[in-house]
Amino acid sequence: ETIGVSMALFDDNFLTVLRNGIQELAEGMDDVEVQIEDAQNDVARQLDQINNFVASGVDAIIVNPVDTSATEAMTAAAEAAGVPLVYVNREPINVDTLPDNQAFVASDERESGTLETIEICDILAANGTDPARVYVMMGELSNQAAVQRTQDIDDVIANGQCAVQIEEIDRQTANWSREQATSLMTNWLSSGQQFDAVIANNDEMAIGAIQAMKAAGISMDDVVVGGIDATQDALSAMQAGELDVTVFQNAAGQGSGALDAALKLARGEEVDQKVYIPFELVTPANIDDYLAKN
Amino acid sequence: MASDMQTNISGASAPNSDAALGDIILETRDLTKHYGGVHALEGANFTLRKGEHVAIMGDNGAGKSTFVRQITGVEQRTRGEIIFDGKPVHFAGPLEARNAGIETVFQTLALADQLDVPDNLFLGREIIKWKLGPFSVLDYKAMRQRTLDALEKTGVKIPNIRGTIERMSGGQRQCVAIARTATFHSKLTIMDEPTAALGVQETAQVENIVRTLKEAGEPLILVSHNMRQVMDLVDRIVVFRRGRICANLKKEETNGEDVVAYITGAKTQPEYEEAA
Amino acid sequence: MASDMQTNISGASAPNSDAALGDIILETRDLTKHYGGVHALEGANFTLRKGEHVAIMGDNGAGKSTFVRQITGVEQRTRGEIIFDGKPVHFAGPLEARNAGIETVFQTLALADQLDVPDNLFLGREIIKWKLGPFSVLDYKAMRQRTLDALEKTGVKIPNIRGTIERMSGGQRQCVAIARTATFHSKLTIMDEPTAALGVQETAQVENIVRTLKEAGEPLILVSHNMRQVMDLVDRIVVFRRGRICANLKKEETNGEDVVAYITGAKTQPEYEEAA
Amino acid sequence: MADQASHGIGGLTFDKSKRALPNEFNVFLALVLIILLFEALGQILPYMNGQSMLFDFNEARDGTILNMARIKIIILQVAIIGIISLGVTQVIISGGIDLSSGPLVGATAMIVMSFAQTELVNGNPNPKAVFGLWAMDLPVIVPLIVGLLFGALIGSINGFFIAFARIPPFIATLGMFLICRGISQWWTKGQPVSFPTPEYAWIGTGMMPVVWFIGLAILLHLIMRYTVYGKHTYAIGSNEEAARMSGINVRRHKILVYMIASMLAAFAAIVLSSKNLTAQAGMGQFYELYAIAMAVIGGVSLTGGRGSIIGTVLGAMVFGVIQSGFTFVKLDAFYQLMAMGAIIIGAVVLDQWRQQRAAAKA
Amino acid sequence: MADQASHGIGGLTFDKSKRALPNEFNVFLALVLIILLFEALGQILPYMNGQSMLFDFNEARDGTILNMARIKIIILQVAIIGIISLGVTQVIISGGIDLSSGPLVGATAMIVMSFAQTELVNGNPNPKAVFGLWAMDLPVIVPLIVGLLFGALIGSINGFFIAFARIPPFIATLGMFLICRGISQWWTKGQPVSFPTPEYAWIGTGMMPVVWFIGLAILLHLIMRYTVYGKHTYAIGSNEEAARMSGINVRRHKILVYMIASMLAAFAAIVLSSKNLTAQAGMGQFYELYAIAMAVIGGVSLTGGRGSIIGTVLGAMVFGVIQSGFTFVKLDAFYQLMAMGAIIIGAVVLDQWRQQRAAAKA
Ligand SMILES: Nc1ncnc2c1ncn2[C@@H]1O[C@H](COP(=O)(O)OP(=O)(O)OP(=O)(O)O)[C@@H](O)[C@H]1O
Ligand SMILES: Nc1ncnc2c1ncn2[C@@H]1O[C@H](COP(=O)(O)OP(=O)(O)OP(=O)(O)O)[C@@H](O)[C@H]1O
Ligand SMILES: OC[C@H]1O[C@@H](O)[C@H](O)[C@@H](O)[C@H]1O
Ligand SMILES: [Mg+2]
Ligand SMILES: [Mg+2]
Repeated sequence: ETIGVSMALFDDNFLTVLRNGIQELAEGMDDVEVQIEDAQNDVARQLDQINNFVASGVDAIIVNPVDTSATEAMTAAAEAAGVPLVYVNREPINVDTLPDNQAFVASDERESGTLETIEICDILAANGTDPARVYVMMGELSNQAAVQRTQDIDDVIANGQCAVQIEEIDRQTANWSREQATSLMTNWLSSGQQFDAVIANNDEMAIGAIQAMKAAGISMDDVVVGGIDATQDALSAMQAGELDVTVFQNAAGQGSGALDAALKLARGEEVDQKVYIPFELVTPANIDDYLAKN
Repeated sequence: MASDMQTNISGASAPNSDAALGDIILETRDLTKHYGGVHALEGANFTLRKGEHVAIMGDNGAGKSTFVRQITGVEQRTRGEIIFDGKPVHFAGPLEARNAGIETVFQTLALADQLDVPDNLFLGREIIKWKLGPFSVLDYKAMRQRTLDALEKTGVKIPNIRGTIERMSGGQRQCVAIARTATFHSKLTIMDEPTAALGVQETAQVENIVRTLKEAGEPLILVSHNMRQVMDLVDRIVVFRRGRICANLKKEETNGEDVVAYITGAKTQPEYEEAA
Repeated sequence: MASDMQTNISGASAPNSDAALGDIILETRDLTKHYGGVHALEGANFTLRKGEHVAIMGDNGAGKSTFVRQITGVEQRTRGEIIFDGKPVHFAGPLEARNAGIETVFQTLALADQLDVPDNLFLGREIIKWKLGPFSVLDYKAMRQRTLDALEKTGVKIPNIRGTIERMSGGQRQCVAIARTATFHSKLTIMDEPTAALGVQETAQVENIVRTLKEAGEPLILVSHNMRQVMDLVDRIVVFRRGRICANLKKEETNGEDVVAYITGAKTQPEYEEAA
Repeated sequence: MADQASHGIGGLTFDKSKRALPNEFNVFLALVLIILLFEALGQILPYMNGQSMLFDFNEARDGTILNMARIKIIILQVAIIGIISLGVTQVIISGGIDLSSGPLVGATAMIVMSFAQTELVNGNPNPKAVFGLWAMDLPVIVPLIVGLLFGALIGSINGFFIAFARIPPFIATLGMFLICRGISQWWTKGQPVSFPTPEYAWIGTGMMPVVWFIGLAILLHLIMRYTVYGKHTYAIGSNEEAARMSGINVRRHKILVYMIASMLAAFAAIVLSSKNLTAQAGMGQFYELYAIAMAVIGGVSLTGGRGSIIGTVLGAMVFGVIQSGFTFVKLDAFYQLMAMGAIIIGAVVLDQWRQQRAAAKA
Repeated sequence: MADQASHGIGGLTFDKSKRALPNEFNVFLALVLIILLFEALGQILPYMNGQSMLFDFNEARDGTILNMARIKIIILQVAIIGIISLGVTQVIISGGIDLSSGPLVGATAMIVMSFAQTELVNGNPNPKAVFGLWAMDLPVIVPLIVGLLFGALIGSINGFFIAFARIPPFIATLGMFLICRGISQWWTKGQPVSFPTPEYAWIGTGMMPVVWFIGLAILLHLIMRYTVYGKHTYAIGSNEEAARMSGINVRRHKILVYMIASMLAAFAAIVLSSKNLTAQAGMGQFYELYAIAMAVIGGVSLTGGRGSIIGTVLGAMVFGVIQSGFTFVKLDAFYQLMAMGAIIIGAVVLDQWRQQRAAAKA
């Protein structure tokens, strides 16, 4: 079988782990060929890629949607051509009305930011820092993971799930990037404000913040820093005692689940239409379970 | 210094009080242009009457083209007044000058290299088939025909007028610029060294165009280094030196050697002495 | 057609068999240039001897500058041979021509608008303080001094040579281009309408430069529309018409009217008749 | 010897038959070469099993021997950027550049879509509603007008700074690039806007984008070739100072040029959001670069004064063929990027090479 | 009346005292204005409590009344793009443009970092190892040379296509843009490369990026002002045809120009990956645009022939001040983008306006 895969973005660290997972899995199977395309964060390009797959006559399509609210048009395109389709990693907006030969395997971003924030609150409470002053670093604003993870922080505080009282000094975007996070953090430091924690939408930005603080001679014991993804760099920072919280997102689970569903649909077999792969909290306490995972 | 200038006005106008010529069409008072530290034009008082043909002569860099650029609104003057057709004018650009009735052949020619000859000839005043505001439809055929006619007058040879201007020889380009000016009626024609790049025949033809203007009573300012040409064509010669007017000579009262003496600075008319 | 040309070679060279002049420095055989459908230059056979000064005349668009561009490697010829200093040459560009010893004042001047006068004068052969390959250090002072000297010779007035070329008047620009050529020694100098934009004084000075070359025995090709100038300066006149050579006249054996007759096509020398 | 010119006076021999082929021919040639390349790869590459890119012999799926699905997607996938490219073409011909078109697509899509939403989605209230009920189920003309007006506004601001404040177009439109990206993120604070009315959804449905592209291309072609507007655009790009001295109102004209370009980009945004049934702040990323590249591959000169709409349409087709061809030969995404880069360069190399040969030989 | 010129022959009155101020002065003025604006906002905005951006009166933290932390980050955050901008400056002065510098940063970082990795991380084998043990803990000179050679290669390919195949620089470098993005994604199939040796990490540590930036800026300034290389670069940008006719080897020179630009971008990639202790395929995104914008804000003319390294350094400072200023006044990200766009335009408007006034008044 030939499976066409359209990824939202190749440049993304986490999505790369997911993509490589699918690729390796397929290489290990007989008679399964995957062709992976990069939608370069462009909704329209993604829709075109699906149409190109259709023109090439693939047996099934896996889509990591750029924009989860653009999935209706994709669903329609695949349905019209009778090609099975599986969404991966991000929950499509039409999840409840998917046709029979479509499915999705995703994680719920409402968990990721929530797990991260609650754990940071708990650490702050344990340190006796109450009220706590925090900085928030956001991912790319046009990206739904960033929007949702930031929303999660607000929800945790609003729902009273946070163990301490949070005073947010400022929230800015660093576009998922370590470099921009370093600059942003250094700028924050230059205003001389006292702060207790940095909540970042992903690990790369958390590491950027850590590097900036280290360069300014701030002891990482005094500041709580959290990220999401549990990347190798992040786990190494956690081992070094710099990063306090991260959240594991199961790339391999999502990738294999999606490929599996796609192959079954192509062969006309039954599948679960909705598969949620949960996020998992990672702290120094359980880090060893994750060292070899992402 | 400005007060010195005032006294010169009458002097400058003096030789023109010719009954045969009409009212004043163009007058400049204390017209001045500085480029940073360079005083390219300083206190020029100049008068031109309807029907009169005047030459401007002077060394390279004497300020002749600068004078032309101030009158035609290509640049904004540092100081001074320009009175055209009875009214003080402040042209914001060459478009306004042209709309007021001044047609100019600039020394730099002002041609669009990637367009062909008819396009250049009618640039900014195309012949229209259907009027639709900026989207009016062009009448290519009519423009091509009128271009051939206009070029014929200049005597130039152009193998293919639909070739782009960048492919034309120096003289061909100059003839296109001249033909453009000669095609449209105007209250005042200004030509800045129009025959510099022209061959013998073409020069003769362009001089004929100038004579036609004279017969039609249209006034002309001709910037030229060609003494023979000037002596053949114009009524009066104004000499520029180092950015200032240094002489204002009726053709009948002067000769080539005399003019050269003014150009080189060997002589200066008494009324301009203080200034120079 | 090519065979017709062959017979002309001796004819074209005939008037030059002057004992006073040296060897042949430049010869073109059947030199031809077509631009798409335009036959700008067709079968030109031309000879120039060491120490000889030759004028090229002809209508606008007759192919004079095209001829110059083929010799100097600015463009690649369609056909024909060029023999310079005894060897057939195929200049890939003007740099090679200059390195071979041909200095040229192009009709388009070839100046860099945003650079100042000394920069332009020494463009491509700057005076160097320390040699470091492409990063050799410039000797600005020396270049400025030599620029003032070179310009002095052309008689032009330039208030500030550190101003950029775009701010210079038409004549000032032309004088910079001429000064550039006159500053460097060469085996052959070519000037394409060098005095077109120049004033009376400046023209006289440039003509003096040409005379100095003559005295030094340096050969020259002068493209010019100025009959007086040509008659004053050169030994021989070659006339172009419609892309072809139509006459090759010793100065002593001709006069202005005669030359004009060749230019306008009223006359053609018998040996060129078939071609024209 | 050839006959004399019909458009010339006196002078040299002019051999009309030797006139160079139009530039567009080169682009067409590049297009054909690229198609042949992919067809050849389909035959040669072992894993391709002798498939054809454009033909479909075995089973006459659509009743023709052409692979209609492929041919449709080739045009469809460039139609929207193609529309932008039409506007960019005239900007470049006028001697300018427009970097703001990509972000403008994002901003316009967000704004327009907020006025094109439907009230009920599967019987529930629209979960992505931006405004209240008053903005729901509006007639389709409302979002259309809002979009075009917004485009006209942005374009005239670009034009104003370029024409009156003499800001280099690269900078003015780079500034507008950032401003539009800001606007698109600010509009809903990053939330996508979805669920348009069926009328709005019709605009970009099926092959409609292609219909708009072709229609607008014909219109722009006529304007650039046969109207004063076109002539002045070429003149300004060829020699702005000369155009000014010839009495063209250069400033007013430039504003018009940028306004039209931005209105076309805004219209592209409408088609795009309609096609995708959503608007997202990041939409249109890199479109400005692709639009410019299409024009340049189509023979539009970045120094102004040269180029044509026909060329740009062919340039767009080159992109479409390449993109589909890559999927056809199952090229890895990394190699796709590299190959795309190489082909963009190659297409222009071919063009330059043919022009030079034509000039040299003639 | 003023005294005569020292550099002129005969002719007009030339009043040396009235010479226009250098262009760089305008950029400096813009810089000061922007700083004053932020200082004023610090006083005016209620939530700012009268804070100052650059001064720090209350507590003399670093023993000066300046907020040294802020001043450092202002320069530090633009130092790396600044290094790219130096190379881009000379490319633009030569009449070209380089869009490939951003992706080149990504590609170089990936490649270089693979030769700069350390064997053990926290006692464990490097989890991101690209090659085997042979490539671990190599002397720092190895990655440095690899990076610079790669830059030189890419630059000379750019230069070759531009100079010999006469591809417009926009297209040649846009093609290279895509090729480099392909390379950086292909190198490790998208996996980031992390954990460099301490020697490599030193290159971009602390204020080192600023040291490199300033050092290279001085070097480039000297080259552009005082050497044949600089003169020919200006000449080619001013009038390429004239430069050719004057006997400059334009082709060879252009290759050199693009090679130097790409080597600077490659060096920037080294500093960047060292500073961040990682290399990622997406690194350097938009750097090409910012590098160009810095140069243009600094007065470099996109039509070639005009501009200076000093201007570009000031242009970079404008960016640094704006970015820090935004964080200082806690501006939301959307507004940051819009304000950045407006300031870029505004800075150039100011420049144009002063130039025109100077020309008109004198
Ligand atoms: N934009 C400018 N900036 C500075 N100086 C200028 C500028 N334009 C002209 N000049 C200077 O002003 C003086 C007068 O120039 P202008 O072009 O008027 O001379 P001209 O009399 O027309 O000479 P020519 O006969 O050579 O055409 C010259 O010295 C020239 O260098
Ligand atoms: N690149 C080109 N493409 C097409 N035609 C050209 C090109 N260059 C020149 N021509 C044509 O070739 C002919 C000869 O031009 P050339 O410049 O040699 O004339 P010239 O004798 O120097 O004239 P002038 O005295 O006006 O300078 C002209 O008809 C011109 O239009
Ligand atoms: O889309 C980009 C984002 O995707 C998320 O899934 C990931 O956690 C983030 O780190 C970021 O890369
Ligand atoms: Mg002049
Ligand atoms: Mg000529």
